[in-house]
Amino acid sequence: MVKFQSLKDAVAENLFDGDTVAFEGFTHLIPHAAAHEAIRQGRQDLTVIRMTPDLVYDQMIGMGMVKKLIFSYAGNPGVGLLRRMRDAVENQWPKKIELEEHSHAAMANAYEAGAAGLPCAIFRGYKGAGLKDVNANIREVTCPFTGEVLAAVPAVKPDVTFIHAQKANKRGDVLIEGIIGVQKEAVLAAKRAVVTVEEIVDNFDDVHHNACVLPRWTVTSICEVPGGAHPSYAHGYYTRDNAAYLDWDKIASDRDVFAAWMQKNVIDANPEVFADRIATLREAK
Amino acid sequence: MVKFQSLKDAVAENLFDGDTVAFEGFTHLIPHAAAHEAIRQGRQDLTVIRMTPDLVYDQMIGMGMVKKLIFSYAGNPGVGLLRRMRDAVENQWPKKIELEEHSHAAMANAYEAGAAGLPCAIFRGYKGAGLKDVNANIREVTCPFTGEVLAAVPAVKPDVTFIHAQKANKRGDVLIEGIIGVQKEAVLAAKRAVVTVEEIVDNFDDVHHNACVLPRWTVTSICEVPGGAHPSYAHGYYTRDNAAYLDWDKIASDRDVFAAWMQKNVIDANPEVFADRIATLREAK
Amino acid sequence: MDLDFTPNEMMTIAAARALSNDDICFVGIGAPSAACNVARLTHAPDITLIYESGTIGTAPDILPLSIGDGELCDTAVTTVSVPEMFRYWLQGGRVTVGFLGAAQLDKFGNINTTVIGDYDNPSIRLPGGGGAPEIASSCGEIFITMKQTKRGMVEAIDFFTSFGHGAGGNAREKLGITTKGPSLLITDLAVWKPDLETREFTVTSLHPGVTLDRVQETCGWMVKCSADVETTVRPTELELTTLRDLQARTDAAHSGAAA
Amino acid sequence: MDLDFTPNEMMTIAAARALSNDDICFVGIGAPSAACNVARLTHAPDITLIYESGTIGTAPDILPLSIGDGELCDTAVTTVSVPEMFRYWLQGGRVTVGFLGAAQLDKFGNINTTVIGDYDNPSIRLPGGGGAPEIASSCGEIFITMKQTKRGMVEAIDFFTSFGHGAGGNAREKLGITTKGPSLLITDLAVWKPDLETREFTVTSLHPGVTLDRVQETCGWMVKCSADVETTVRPTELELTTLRDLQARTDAAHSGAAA
Repeated sequence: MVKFQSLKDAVAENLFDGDTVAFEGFTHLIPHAAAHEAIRQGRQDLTVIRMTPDLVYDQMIGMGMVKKLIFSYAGNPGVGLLRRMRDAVENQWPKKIELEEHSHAAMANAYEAGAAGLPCAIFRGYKGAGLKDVNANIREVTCPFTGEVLAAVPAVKPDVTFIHAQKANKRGDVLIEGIIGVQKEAVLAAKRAVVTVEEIVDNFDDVHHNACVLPRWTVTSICEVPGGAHPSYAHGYYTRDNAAYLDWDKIASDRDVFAAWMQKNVIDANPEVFADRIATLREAK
Repeated sequence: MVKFQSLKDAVAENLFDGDTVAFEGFTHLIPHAAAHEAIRQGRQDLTVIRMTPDLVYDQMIGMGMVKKLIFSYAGNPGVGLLRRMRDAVENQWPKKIELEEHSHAAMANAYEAGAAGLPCAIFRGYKGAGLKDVNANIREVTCPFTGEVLAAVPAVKPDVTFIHAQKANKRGDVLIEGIIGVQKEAVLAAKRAVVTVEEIVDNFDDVHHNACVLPRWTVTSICEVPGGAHPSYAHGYYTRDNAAYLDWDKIASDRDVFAAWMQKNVIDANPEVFADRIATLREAK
Repeated sequence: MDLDFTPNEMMTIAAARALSNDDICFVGIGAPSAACNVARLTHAPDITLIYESGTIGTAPDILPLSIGDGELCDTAVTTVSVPEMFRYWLQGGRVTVGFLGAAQLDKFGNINTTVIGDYDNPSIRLPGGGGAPEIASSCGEIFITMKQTKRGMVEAIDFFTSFGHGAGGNAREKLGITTKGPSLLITDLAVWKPDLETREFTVTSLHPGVTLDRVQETCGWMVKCSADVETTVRPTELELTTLRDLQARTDAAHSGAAA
Repeated sequence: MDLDFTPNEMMTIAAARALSNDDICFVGIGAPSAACNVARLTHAPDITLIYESGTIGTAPDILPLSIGDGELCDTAVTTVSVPEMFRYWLQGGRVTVGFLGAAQLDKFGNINTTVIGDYDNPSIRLPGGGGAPEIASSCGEIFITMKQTKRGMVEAIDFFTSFGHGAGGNAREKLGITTKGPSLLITDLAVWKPDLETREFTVTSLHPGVTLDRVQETCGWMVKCSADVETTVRPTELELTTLRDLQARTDAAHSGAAA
């Protein structure tokens, strides 16, 4: 059953060297604090999964923690490329990483299949697209009724998924609202799930019947980390720190600047700093 | 683009003899008024689809409108069997009907595949189950990654779907809340969709971001029919008329009683009577 | 309080006792619904009840007449679409216990709710399987409740709506099914569990006052009995009060509405 | 008001004009987002804008920096999960127009946003396809916007991130794709449409003041031009004001936040 604990303990108990891990979030609710804790704890040889790997994945790759990246779009949203990832792919710095590259449709379907307990997903995709030729995990299935050839990809089933959500209640149920992305699927597809939340409330009595709620028995660990999505945002709590995304482009463009920034803002920091980082970004309630 | 019109016109313009039609609803929000209008207009040779065909399907079968039934559970919920359907299957009265029978999982996946534009759905199902032997539309697909054999069923793609919803707004968007069943999928899988609603409101400004909303361009026709789900219910408007479900068991048990009841309550009635039928069932707001 | 009780009440309470606080339970209507809610209102307050209409973690104050009553949604932790219910929650392997009833049951826990007689020319057309085929294969284990009759508990069922242990032994494994299947049968007369080898349902406990002869008289197969058959513990005052209060609230609520 | 305008503004406004009130438009970031919202704020108030983050029917007052900004959700008719977005809405064939940008584009509308150089040893690792492979095949038709450069508009792209018209002609049909594919290319210099036979992009309209020579100088393939090439209608005052106001609101909002 779900544990309420510190982020430090949750990462220590749920993420291990060599794991396959997803830190999911689709622009909204990206679990930055959790990824930073994983960096601080120095995990190695990770296979990291995300549809839209962005800053935290650039950081983990730059810190040499990543063996393999499974993804569909690796960019700094609205800004440009991921410079640490480029350095790893183009120059093997700090080390070589393996890529398993898909389209968004494939990744979304693969998470959905993982949540649904299926071994694979089928969809109409990759027609004429080059990824089929460079990714052995893109295969085909023939519809037994129409003969149409459909694309197939293996289900995504992480050892552990980290997400950030707006709220948990005291029983351990988790609420995600707004742009919900693929987080429900990422949690249900995983063996273990760690959720950082903006706040823990008494109950969800005022929550909409059909809102995206993860029952407590689908979650391994809940950690209250206000601001834990920064510089991403938490709808209803604080807005996106667009300036931080623009800044990252400069920070990540130089290996030494990157290293110094990571030392100061991640290695020497802790989950509590996130509350300060959103001080000027809070939404009017 | 969506039309606001009378239920009479909506049925006349969207349901034709020989059509494949779904009147969907999962206990909640069953489109009784729409089915009664279809009965009044005397449609013939219909292939009718529903996961849980209940009273209205018993009525349409008893009136001889149905050529084929595609379904997964045909019962009077909480009461027992469907006696008009039994009479048709066991005694070919008033005529023979063809059955295509599935499990709930298969039907839910088939609607989902229809909404997703796929020709078929795959799932882990029918293991050791007898329906595989009597339904040629239950086939197999082999996972190209694990070799696991999965069940496959064709997507459900009705010519027209009828549903009942709580609200439309003046633009024509539709809101379904509470037990949402498979209605969104049934609408998106269909060529045409007719929605009866309890009321038409100015806007959905106060509706939850992640509520089940069908944008106006997915709906063909909207008809304001208060009480249109009776004796099923509309969450937030009126409760289920359990007594009517119990009564139906007696009405449907005799061909003449059935015929007389249909004449009085359907053929000689109109959509406006539904508002009266829920008068004592309204929920306190 | 009078601690006399009906066979039906004993059945419901014995079924309730089989559920634990950590169970995620897929609930049908009728006896299973009553049993699950008695468990929730007595020894298993944190049990999660899921109805196939999409309601997850419901805590109804009255029993629903259908699997989609508004009360289920009003008290649920969340309500999801039916496709999601069958994909993420049932097929996803999240459910520990599935409750099934049966029109016909054989001694290996195979269930028929489809037809009596031939499929194409049935003498009685039953409702069909609904969720049962995949409930039977996807839930961690299956509990079955039914009132004993010779018509219901038969040597050979007319149609395999859902698969139990097939012809017995490791039939499930042979089909690639990884879940336990029927692990408990609770009737109005007895508690039955599958033999570890043959998987045939075997009486492990007789309800108070019930003889093995009476069990055999109402069962269409030759009844086997475990060596150390016990007597089912009588309903406690709390169990009986809880069940009767629930039924009384339910009757009051459902008789209120009229067309 | 000064009706001078930049090539970028002309590109955005020409793209906006290609959209109609009934379109269901799958929007990317950058130029497409501006074009779609200018259309919405001028001649196509009822256009439906969908962003792949799950927001359907958005009407942002400022342009989002990412495809998942909160403004998109706040103004949307509904916000769905990303799997639903790609299954029901994109693959379901609900989208009439998909907008794509390109790092490399060839004359048949094939797009590369994956790598420059060899896939396994790229000289530049680009972000990858994201939604593009299925946007290109599932939307009714595809509009492409990009600034002309010889590095961007090339004879042969390094990687087929998304399929346009392949090697031309009926290449889409041969692959079983039933949608129209790239039907419009709008650059900062011209409007291009595919030749009906070859499917090669052909200049149909030059933006005011632009010569065909200048188009060729910034394009890596041999430019073809329709017989009756026109001059793109200059931005109207309404169009230009709408775009500039939108940009000003956007700049003000985005510069406000700081870490």
